[in-house]
Amino acid sequence: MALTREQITKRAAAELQDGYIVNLGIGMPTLVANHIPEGMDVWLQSENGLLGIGPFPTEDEIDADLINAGKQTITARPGASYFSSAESFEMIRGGHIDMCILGAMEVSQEGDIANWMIPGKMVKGMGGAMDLVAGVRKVIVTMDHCNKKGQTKIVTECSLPLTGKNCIDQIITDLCVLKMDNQKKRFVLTELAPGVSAEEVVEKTGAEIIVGDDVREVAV
Amino acid sequence: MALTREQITKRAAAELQDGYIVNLGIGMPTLVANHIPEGMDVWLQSENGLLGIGPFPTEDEIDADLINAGKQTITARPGASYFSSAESFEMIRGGHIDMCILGAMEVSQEGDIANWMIPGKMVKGMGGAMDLVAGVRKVIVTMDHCNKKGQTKIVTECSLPLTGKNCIDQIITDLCVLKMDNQKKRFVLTELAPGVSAEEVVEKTGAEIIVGDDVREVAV
Amino acid sequence: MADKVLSDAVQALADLRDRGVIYDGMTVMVGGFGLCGIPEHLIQALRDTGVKEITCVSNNAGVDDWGLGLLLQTRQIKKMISSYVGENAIFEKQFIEGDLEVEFNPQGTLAERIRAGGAGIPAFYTATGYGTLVAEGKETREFDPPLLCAKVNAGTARRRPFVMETSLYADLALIKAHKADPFGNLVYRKTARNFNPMMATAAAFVVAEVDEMVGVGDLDPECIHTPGSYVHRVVNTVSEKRIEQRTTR
Amino acid sequence: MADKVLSDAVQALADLRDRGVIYDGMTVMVGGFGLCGIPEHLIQALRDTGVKEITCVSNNAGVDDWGLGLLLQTRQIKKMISSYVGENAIFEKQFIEGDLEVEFNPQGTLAERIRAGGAGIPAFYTATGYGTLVAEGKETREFDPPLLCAKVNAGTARRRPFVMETSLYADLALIKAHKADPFGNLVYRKTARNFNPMMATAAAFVVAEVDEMVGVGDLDPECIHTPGSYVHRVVNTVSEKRIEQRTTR
Repeated sequence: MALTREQITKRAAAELQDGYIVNLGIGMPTLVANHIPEGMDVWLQSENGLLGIGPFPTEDEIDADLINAGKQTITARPGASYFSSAESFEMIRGGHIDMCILGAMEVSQEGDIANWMIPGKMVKGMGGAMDLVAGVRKVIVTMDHCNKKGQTKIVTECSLPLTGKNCIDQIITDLCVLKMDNQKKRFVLTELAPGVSAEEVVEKTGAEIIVGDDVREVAV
Repeated sequence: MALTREQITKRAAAELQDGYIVNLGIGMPTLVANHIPEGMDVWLQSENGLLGIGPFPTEDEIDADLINAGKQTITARPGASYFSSAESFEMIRGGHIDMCILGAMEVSQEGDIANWMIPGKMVKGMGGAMDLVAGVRKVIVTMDHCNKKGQTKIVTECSLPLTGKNCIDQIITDLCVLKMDNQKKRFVLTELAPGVSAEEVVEKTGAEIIVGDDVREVAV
Repeated sequence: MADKVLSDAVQALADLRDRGVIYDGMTVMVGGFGLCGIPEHLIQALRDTGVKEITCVSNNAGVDDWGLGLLLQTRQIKKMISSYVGENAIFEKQFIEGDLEVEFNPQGTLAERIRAGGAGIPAFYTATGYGTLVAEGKETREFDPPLLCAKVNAGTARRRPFVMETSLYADLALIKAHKADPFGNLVYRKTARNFNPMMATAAAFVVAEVDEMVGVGDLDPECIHTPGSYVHRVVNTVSEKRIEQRTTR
Repeated sequence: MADKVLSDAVQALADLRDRGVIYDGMTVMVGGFGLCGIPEHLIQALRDTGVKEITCVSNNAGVDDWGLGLLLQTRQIKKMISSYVGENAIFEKQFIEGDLEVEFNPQGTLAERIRAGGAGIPAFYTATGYGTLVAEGKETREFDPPLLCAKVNAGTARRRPFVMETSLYADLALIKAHKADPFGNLVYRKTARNFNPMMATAAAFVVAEVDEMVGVGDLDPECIHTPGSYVHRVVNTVSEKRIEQRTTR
């Protein structure tokens, strides 16, 4: 049985570690904030210039000068700091963010990612995505394994224009968890959704992947 | 009659304009601060991270955390701001300082300057001098026309290792004022110390210079 | 001291055409992220100068009827240099019809190009965009990533090629800050800071609009985000501060 | 939250050899300008680890009996990367006798190389040092100076070649700040800020000594000079703060 969005998000949250500095992409990745394990101290960075995102504001707390990268009103937690966009991307580009979680349209077998433009459609821009995939220490993609037409999103080579090359460390889909093996330059299947078989994943993946020796069931 | 150090300093101060952001080198240039014309607002930058140097402190005001680039204790004026060395040199390198005044060992006819090392002697380092001559909009050298042995310090080509190439806009010596003509790439003699002749300056200058059409006496 | 404080946004730009700062074909930097921290009044004042063929450096392009959307309505912008422009139908129409040129930059590259312009750095290398459309036509070369120089990072830092990016510099920067003093020292507020501080260093002429004017010496010298030396003019305005995504708990 | 606050400077470095941060031949960045804003206690604690063959990035080299002079006395430094080292007889002796390697960097280039290391920029171009010894062996190339891109600056900005400089990154940075909270957010004081903020971004492990500890949330989030994410450990110390040139009115 395929994982729900909620379950994918929860599995992604299991990658967090105490003290981690994390950037969450717009959409599904944002929800990871709801699953930070009790007692674990994780600091969320917003690339528009904040370290230490707090919960969404109450009606009274809403402040037009305090938004996240998705332009939503937010709050800041005690110990937070504000800085410029240049300083924010020093932090990102310089390797000072431990982990980011992003959505994707395609991921290639060597860890390339495409998630910013579809030729022929209106291009809105890449925002901070190219900097994040190039600079963050561990880059995780959360997405459905196949698109709405049932076509695989994990491919030999991306057909869409790239956001970054060789930069994805881990993919969490509704079917499985794949981890990049930096020596072999291929993703290794490490976890399966309940009731999903390795054969099914291989069949639904348009790329060369390695089935790990010890494939477990995703704990959700 | 050659100008005194005091008079050279005063002449240099006449180059200041209202609202100027200025960096003064260690030694004689520092004294220019004493000759800022009444009512003129000049902001002094210290490359170790301060815009808005104030007067030297009283005994009670001395603060080990507040020094200038010469490591002297100073004060900050109202409206001053502190910043990092990186931000300080953004200001210098980026062309945001209107003027700096420096000493020199040699200046060449094309405006090269040497003021940081003498081969065979202990090298102490260039500090911020190379950044200042490369980045500041108007670079003025104040120095004696000749060294203690009576040899000219304005030369065809510097014999000492350079601090910067083609970067000096004006020289104020005990004998005269020379201004760089950027088209002709030569200094033009524009002012003479009282009682000093153009011939004497030409004779005591080991470089090709242009005697201006309208050479005046230095007003000191 | 030269008085930098003007009565309103229109006055702040009034003589800039005569001074050669505003001209058809000029480059303008405009602070803000979305509608957060944008110089609302200065954008309108720039529109009212009637200047045409603007190249505009700004992370976003406003919405249809606010922010830079106002300059798009009047077709005064020839080219945008931005990282994301998703919220604007006028933009989309002009872009698709080929009336508007757009250069997309990764957000961090855009921020760094502006910062480099202000810092006298004509070009720098970044891993961002390597192997993508962004790197096309640009020099790429291999370096050790800075992180690799520390032994404890060995193996964790990705060795890869870098792309050369050049700096950005403008004729005019329009800045939104929270407080200013008469020297032009600026303090920003929360995430309204965003692109404003770098832009204040990367233009020949810098005008800021602020929520509040204070006296010289009233700002803490340890916490001045933009030293007054970068700022040519300041106006005190009352901002509307529109919100794009009103999200509550 | 992982506790970053340690009881003293010796404790703060105690296990760093085991963790691979401190090793013979390591690179250390040490904040300060002259004796202003130097991490006095951490320098002594580093000396007491007995580590040898250090490459030390620091604007200056202390004086004979204080600051980095203490590490020179014990000959633990193999190489200095600095802009000015004028106040130190031990330094002079070791340098002249060839026991100490020195790489002089222009001060602004040094600051920018460190900042670049922290910002993931492997190399950049600067006009500083072109045509001097500093540029020898380095790539030079022509660019339009950023300023030239604004019409009103035409003629005032000097067109000239630029020198490529690479970034600096260290195994360990020793930082002096004024205040810290338990997350490691730092605030500096007056000109004691100097090289400290960039160094705090450009090392695999960052330890700060501070005059005062405050609680989480006690520092103004608009005025945090170094976000806590950069800082691994903090110790509260009482600094001597020696003065080199006591000048009064």
